[in-house]
Amino acid sequence: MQRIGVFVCWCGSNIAGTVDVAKVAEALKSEPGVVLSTNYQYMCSQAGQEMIKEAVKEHKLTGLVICSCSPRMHEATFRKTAAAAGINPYMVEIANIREQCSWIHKDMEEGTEKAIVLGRTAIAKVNLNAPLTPGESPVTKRALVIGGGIAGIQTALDIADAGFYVDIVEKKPTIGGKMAQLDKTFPTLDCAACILTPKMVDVAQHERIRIFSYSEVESVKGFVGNFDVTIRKKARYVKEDVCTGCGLCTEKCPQKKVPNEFNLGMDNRRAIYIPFAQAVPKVATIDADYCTMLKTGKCGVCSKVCTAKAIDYTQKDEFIEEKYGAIVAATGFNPISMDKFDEFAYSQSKDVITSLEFERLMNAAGPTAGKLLRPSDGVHPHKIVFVQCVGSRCASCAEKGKEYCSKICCMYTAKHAMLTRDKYPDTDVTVFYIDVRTPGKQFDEFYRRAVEEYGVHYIKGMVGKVSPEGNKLIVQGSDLIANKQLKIEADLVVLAAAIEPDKSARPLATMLTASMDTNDFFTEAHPKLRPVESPTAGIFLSGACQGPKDIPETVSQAGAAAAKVIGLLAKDKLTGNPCVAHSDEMMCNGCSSCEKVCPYGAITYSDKEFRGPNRTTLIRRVASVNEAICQGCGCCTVACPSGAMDLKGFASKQIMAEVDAICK
Amino acid sequence: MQKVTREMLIEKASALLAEGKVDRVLGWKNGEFSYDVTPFVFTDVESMKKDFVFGDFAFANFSKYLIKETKKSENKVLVFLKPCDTYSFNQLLTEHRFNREKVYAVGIPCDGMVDVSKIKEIVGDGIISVESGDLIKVETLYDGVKEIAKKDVLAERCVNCKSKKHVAYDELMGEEGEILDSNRFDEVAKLEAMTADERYAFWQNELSRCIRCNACRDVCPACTCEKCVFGNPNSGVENKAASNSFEEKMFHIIRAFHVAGRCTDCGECSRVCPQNIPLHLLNRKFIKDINAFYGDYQAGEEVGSRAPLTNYTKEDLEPSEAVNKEEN
Amino acid sequence: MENSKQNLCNEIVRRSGVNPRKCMKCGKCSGTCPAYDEMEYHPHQFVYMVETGDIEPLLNSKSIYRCLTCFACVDRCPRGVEPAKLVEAVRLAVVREQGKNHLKADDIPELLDEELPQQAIVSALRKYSK
Amino acid sequence: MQVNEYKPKIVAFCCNWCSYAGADLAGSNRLAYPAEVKVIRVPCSCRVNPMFILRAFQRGADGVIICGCHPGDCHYTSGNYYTRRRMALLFSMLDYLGIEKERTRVEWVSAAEGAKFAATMNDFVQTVTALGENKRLEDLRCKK
Repeated sequence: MQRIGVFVCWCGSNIAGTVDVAKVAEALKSEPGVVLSTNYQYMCSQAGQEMIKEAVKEHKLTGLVICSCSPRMHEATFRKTAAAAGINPYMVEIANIREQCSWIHKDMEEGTEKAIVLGRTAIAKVNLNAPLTPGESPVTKRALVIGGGIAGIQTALDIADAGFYVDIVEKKPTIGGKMAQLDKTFPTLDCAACILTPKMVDVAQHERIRIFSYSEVESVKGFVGNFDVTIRKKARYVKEDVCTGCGLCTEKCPQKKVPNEFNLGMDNRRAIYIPFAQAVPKVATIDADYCTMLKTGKCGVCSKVCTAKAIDYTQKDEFIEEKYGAIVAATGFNPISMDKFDEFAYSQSKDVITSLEFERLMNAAGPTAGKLLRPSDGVHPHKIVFVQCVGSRCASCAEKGKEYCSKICCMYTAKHAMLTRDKYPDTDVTVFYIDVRTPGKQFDEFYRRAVEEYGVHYIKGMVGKVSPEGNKLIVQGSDLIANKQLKIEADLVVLAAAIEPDKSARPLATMLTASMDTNDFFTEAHPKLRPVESPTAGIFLSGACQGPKDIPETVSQAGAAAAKVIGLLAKDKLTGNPCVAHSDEMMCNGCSSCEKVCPYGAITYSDKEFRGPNRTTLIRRVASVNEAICQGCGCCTVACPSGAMDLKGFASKQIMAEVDAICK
Repeated sequence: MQKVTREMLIEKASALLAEGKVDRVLGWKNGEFSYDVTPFVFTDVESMKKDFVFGDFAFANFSKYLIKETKKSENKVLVFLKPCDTYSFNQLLTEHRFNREKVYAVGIPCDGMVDVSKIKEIVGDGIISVESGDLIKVETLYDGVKEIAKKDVLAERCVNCKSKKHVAYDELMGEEGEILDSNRFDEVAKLEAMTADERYAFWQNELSRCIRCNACRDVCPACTCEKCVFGNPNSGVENKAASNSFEEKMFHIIRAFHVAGRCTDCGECSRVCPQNIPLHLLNRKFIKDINAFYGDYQAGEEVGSRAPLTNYTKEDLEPSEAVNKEEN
Repeated sequence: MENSKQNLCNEIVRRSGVNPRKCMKCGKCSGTCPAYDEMEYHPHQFVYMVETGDIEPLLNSKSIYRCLTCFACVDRCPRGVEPAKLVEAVRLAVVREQGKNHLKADDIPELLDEELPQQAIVSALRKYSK
Repeated sequence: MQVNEYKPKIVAFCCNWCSYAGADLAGSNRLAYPAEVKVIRVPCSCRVNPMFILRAFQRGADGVIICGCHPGDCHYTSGNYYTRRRMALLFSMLDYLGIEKERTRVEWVSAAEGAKFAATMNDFVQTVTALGENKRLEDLRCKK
């Protein structure tokens, strides 16, 4: 039997004004388990808390009921008081007789009567309370960042600078991501490489950062603070620690006809390659799909020219197992495929290109060495049409486009238009737009500059079709303001393709048990208040894998994710919320209903041995809750038909007792 | 449809036993009366020849028995499944209640089972024996042998049969049937059309007869909890017998709720109820609502499907819309 | 009067199965329309005018007979609005009125010429007459 | 005021994160609602087991209301979606059994909607008061 102390707070006149506190204390004296019931002006004050501690000692109390303000206000305070007095903090229940009683009722009698019921209800609950101890789990002080674009780079640098070890897993041979492919950045027109490559070097040189390039995450087990991750380091057939990045092999390799993905296939590279000059790590990689040596066993030129003896044709995929305390997803985005947009003739004409291809055409390290030349014939285009929202805001068919706004296209199109007019004033530039969306610092000013200073023609309307005719592209579109249909003879058409999450995100989300939305963007724990955390504890989100973002936004989010990771890794131990679900294995059926409704993947099943009748052993499938992952919502408790699953601190019996006390 | 006979089933079982493919056969044998057919585990051909029965009274859905039976031996157990039984079979697999590897399932066609209470309505008490067939031969103490057309005494659940198709088996005897358009929700709709007072009176009358014998729970292939919530001391609702009219309601509402989305509508609950309470009308209400609110869903149709109550969409209807729909 | 116009408008929306509110006013339909120059009111205007209930001008416009029903707008609309179906519904609203057949059987002999496939005449008759 | 005026018993289950905070806000803003409403705090509306609701009726409650975060705003991301399904089916069943459907309700009340909380409770108490005592779902043993 509990020995319960009831403490009724006046809260000055806040409670005592409409609740007869003495009467409440008196009435609650006769409730079961109550050995002391008293009242005081301010229970939360130093003196009030001392009074509670004294009472615990004097009356050997095992449970406390504080009739006071909302538990959202002072539950934590009184739990600390209880702990200081030597009883379990979870043996405290609060009866909310201020916010939910004295403040809403004017009649003293009514208020007092309700306060008594609320007190009685809390007592009924405390009678069934059990001491709870939050679970503790150690934290591995190392973070994993998946994706080595600007998001992953920034997150890794911030975490490492705070003193923690970080590993970056990047599936490509180099880090850098999409930003490395960009020419200039809006709205400042900084050269992308000039601001990105120093950061890449910082990463490479940072003593607490390891880069696993050309690698992928193979499996993830464990939970917040204790993830066990297997990383597959794909065979690149070059010893990473030996290669000096001199690039001789990439010049001598006889296989010259490999589409260069860095330039989006607009030129070719060799079968052994370094994606770009500033690659990190700057080591060569052999493309096994094209290497003659690997395919036929005949060639070996790269091996012969390599003075460092770094080539190893026998290399195999390597598996690395590592423990991490936190994982950051920074898997980024890709432009969607234009194959399904026949109306824009993307697959029919080389001169219809995407904006990312345009970036490469404008880039000094690109296929045209920075000269704006038409891909088909290498001639300088004089009339360029940009089409916005290609595949964005496209609700009609899911396999074609995306329902959302890709967010970055308005700005980069303005940038492209402006740069074109700046470099080639003889070029006429037209932009078809549905809306120009430029919320952001200096964004609208930037767009207006394109129009006002650079004379870019913005036409409100959409292009209906593009048809190649001779060496021209006939762009047919509507001008909604002039109420005309336009037919423009263009030399080059640039499509602002919608962006989508990288395809690797979906299987990764499954491994991480992190939730995704219907578009395969990672879902945040709370759209407003926890935007860089996944609902799954220990998983954080950085950059465009969470939603379309431009560079400044990505970097801020990357920093925010890093701050969250640092906050986690700074702890030696994680103290869980003790109010978690618990499965009674004797009653569990193993039906998986609870597992299906758990938003955190906290429930797992295993076959366990049980003693059956007549010294037999029965093996049954039963659920168990990982207390470090469970957040205590209780959804599983209702999904469980037998009631095997219950929630500590909010047990079925406790809630039933509250119901009974109210209805008494 | 090809009729599967007792002899064919014995022959099939004998062959499988002889091959060593199975070491037990889950079958039917006569109980106290020939219309009171009961499940039995056979281990040899001789006893099957002696006691095995099959016919218009072989109601028992064996799926639930597999939970315990599959744990008893390393060998497979042979089970005969009527189309409606296969849904329960799948549902239990979905819930990981038995090991599929330990079962050899033979699908058998079914042209409906006979409700003995309907026969009693015609011939009165004192039935000595019944013989299956399109014309049921009933011998009574007082009137000798009488023949009754099977279609006139089909069980309610068979009149409204939802499927003649087997959704699970290792081997099928006879021809495969089809999923049927049944009128099984008509009675629910009729109740829905009544006023609240009439419905209350209807259920008060039905449920007040409940003696809390738990037969519905014990036979239900969805009620396979290791321990029922009503026997779980931590559930806060532990009780054995009802002491007033509400507790029966609570028991039956909770039971129906717990099997909602998992109930395959096999009808066993109503069959075994000694008080003849139409319990299936509670389950069917949930099934009808689930179909109407969240799209058609047949529990057990597919192994591994996600039950409607462990699923959601962002556009689900509000509880207030759920009750107001009834009005219209 | 106002009411009957609204009713007709609702009827057109119902008949076409098009929800004009889904339109985001990008103009791709009009950008893609091969009969644009022939039309007084263009596909995006059809959608907008039905949405705002301004159907009187559409009913009286020759535009409803200029639409080729090629469905290019339907195919390319990013929001799935299906303007051609709306044009069709407006056309039906006119044609179904007593004596409002746009093409009468008697008119056909005049239209015949060697280049024109017979099939086109037949389908035009079906399309423009009750 | 009449002395013997009928006062219903109302149990309100409120989720800790939204509706309980909304109830607190109603208090902070001194927005009155009848004292008949007694709140039980649960972590999430999805913790509310149909058994709790039936138990409340069994023990003499005249109305039960469940309040949670708005769909899409659940602190636990998806709890209230399950609540919505469970309660839609349960309420429909209670209606089917002839129990007045006005006695049960689900409302989504955010932490910022103190006014909505008070208005909802006023309305619910009024509705239940009009229905009168709950006779159909009551355990007579517990009546004094």
